[in-house]
Amino acid sequence: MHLLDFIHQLLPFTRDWADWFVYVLMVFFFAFAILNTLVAPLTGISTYIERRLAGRAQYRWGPNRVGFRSLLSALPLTRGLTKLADVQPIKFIGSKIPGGLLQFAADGLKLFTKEDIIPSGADSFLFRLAPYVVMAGSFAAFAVFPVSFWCSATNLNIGIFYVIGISSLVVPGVLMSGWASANKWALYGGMRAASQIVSYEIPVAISLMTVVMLTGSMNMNDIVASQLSGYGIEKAGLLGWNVFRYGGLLVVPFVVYFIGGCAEVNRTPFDLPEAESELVAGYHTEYSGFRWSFFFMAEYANMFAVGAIATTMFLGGPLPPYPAAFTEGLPMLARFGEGFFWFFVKSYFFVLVMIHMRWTLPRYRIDQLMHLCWKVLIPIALLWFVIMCGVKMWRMEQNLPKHPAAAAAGAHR
Amino acid sequence: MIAVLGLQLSNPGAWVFLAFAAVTVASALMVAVSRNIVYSAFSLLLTFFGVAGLYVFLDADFLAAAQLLVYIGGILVLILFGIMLTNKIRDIHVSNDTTNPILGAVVAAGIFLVLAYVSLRCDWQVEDRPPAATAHEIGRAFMGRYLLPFEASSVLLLGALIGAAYLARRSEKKEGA
Amino acid sequence: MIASLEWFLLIGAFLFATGVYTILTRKNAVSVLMGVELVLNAANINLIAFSRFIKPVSSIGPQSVALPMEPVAASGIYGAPWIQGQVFAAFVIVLAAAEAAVALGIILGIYRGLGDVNVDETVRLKG
Amino acid sequence: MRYDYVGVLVFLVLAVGFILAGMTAQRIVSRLLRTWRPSASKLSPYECGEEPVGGTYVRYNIRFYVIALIFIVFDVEIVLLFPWARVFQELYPFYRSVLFWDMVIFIGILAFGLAYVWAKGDLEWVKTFRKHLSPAEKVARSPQKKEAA
Repeated sequence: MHLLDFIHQLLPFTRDWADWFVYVLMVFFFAFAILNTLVAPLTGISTYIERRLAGRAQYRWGPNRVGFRSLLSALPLTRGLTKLADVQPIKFIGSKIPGGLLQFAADGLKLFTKEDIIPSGADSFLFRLAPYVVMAGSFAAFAVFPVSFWCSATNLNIGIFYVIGISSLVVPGVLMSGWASANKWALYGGMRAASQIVSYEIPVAISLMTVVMLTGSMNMNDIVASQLSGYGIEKAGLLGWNVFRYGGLLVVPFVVYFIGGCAEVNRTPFDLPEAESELVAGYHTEYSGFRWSFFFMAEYANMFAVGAIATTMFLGGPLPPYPAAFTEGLPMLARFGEGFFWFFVKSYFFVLVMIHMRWTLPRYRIDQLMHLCWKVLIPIALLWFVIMCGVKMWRMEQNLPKHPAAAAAGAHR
Repeated sequence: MIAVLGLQLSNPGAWVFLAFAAVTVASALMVAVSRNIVYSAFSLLLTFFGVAGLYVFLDADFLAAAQLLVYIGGILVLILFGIMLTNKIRDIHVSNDTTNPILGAVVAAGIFLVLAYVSLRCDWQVEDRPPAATAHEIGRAFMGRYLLPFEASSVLLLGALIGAAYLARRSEKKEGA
Repeated sequence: MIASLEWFLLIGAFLFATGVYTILTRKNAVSVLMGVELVLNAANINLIAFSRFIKPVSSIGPQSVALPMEPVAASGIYGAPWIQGQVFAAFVIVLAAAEAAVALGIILGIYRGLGDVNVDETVRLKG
Repeated sequence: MRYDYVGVLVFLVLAVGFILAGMTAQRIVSRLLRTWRPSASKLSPYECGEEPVGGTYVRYNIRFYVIALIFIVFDVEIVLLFPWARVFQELYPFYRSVLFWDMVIFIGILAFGLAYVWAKGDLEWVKTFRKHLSPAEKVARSPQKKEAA
């Protein structure tokens, strides 16, 4: 369903307005909602979860226990009020707040009020410009994700190809921040990030192309729709998901995609661009305060995007694991919520996997990284693409009528 | 209704078009005249992006995404790497010298004027067509009449790959790893 | 359609002129390459604009050759006639990428040989 | 179809507007709450407290460049293969296995290129030249020569 139809159904009075006005307004709200319910809070939630997991993984309990008092001491103005935190009723309320939750608030406040430093040697114009480019590249990909049943902000025909294209804006953005910082480590980190992202783009794109080839469409909503049925069952639920179809052959591109995706967002074990033992913090070494937090937000948005693409292309997107027939009778808003729930849960699962990977695996060396990309992932992805083409051909051959003229009459749309 | 050269300014899309056109033109000019080679390169980013926007206005969505992928994600990154590899440390800020700017400007202006004259005076046989999806049409053309160029382009890419790798290897040897 | 063909042709002409200016006046070989990219982009804009606006004179499918699936040819498996310009633009993109790779390889070789990438001083062929 | 790209534009505008609004709000709020005292050491490049040694724009490893050169070829391959992947199912009844072999030839030629750069050692990060050098070149690259140069 087109977003416009959905809006007309939801708010009937908008039918009389000029369509483009409603469309722009609604997409604006939709995008704003995605920005504010997915990207920004996700960064917060993910930070919280990551901190807790990291604390457990490293026996570093601090961030799990931070409470009310540290929040007060985060700001100069409220610092005098820290004595208040020891007054009995306030202390009681403060102690009821779950451990570590206020760390996230304190972090946000700290970033928001921190001194904004642009180094004297830096190219101040490009230094300010770089976060815009990176953020635009990572946020614009969200435009085509089917966040619920046949509902995405825009329903582009070239869906997945658009995502691959627009996210390549990140690469010059990263190089721009590295160059403008006038810092050796930042420049070197930018170089590493750029060459890593572009290298891993190839296995990722080839494994996504495998799905496009099997589906015959690049539209993400069509790809989701094609996963409704599988193994000859209409509304097959779990069995219709791409990883479980074709006898599970698509698990290989899925794994290739996920490894490549982890490398594209520069997370451990592929976090060479920001390896703190070698390159301080990589391309955003010189960024501080709120300006830095945009890079951080872009990283978490990218992590979610990797999960969302994996979900859409391989795990049925917003489709539930039970047959869709179970909930077809529900009212529209409930259906929307159901789709969004499954999309979010599946996508966020990948974010959690990435967070766990960070605290489990050691970092790669750069030669190992390139070895993995060029000598393992790309040959496997190419080979599997050809194999899946063969499988698809074999299946289509079985379904075709034998006479070519009949085929022409029957198969052409 | 105000219309400039067929551009209806009452349509909000026209203003978006003008914005993209302005970005493309201004950044292309910046590429040509900037004194700093890195600024030239990052202006090229804006030019490529603006051109991709113009492709969307021409209903060529697949090529717009391809433009982003190949030009911004590939060629521009390569150019930036090239700049950072081949420029000396001292002259990175003012590094984009020009020779004969006046002569060059005269030639460029002449070319522009001739092309503009032709494109404005020619009576183009314009056809009004509803927008259509392009990706599968391109695929059909690749598999139909353009099958030989499609396969030949892989040979071209193979040549480029081998040639570039050979050149890079040679200069690496010279450098002494 | 929002803008007419002339708009795109003018933008294309401007990009072409700036590209030529860059190629003619720059000393740095990488800058010259940027000018080439501008020219290629100008060509692409023109190709796609003509493909969008101009009435195609010939169909894309082979008319003279009788294929076993002749009825099919009419149904558009060869791609719509108006796609030709975009297909050409796709090949221009291929060409641009190949050209950029080889050109930057050569520039790297020049830099290794001469310690500079000034095209005015590159008068010897032997590095 | 152009209608759909309005959404893309909105997302781009919003991403830029989000940073603009954030930075403006931050500037206003933080002006009230914090001090702003830039000093020479604060504004110098961050090198873990050490005095920066040498210029910023150091020459980096040429391998990055070689990887990018190889990458761009495969990037274009992806652009050409996506339309093929899009129409494979649609056109299969007309072309049958010819369609498949078209793709196999296309990928095969490029896979040959990948094999070539792999065999020549262009994909190695830390390269050993010993394999491909002639004896004369080996002498030229011996340690004594290197020091003299």
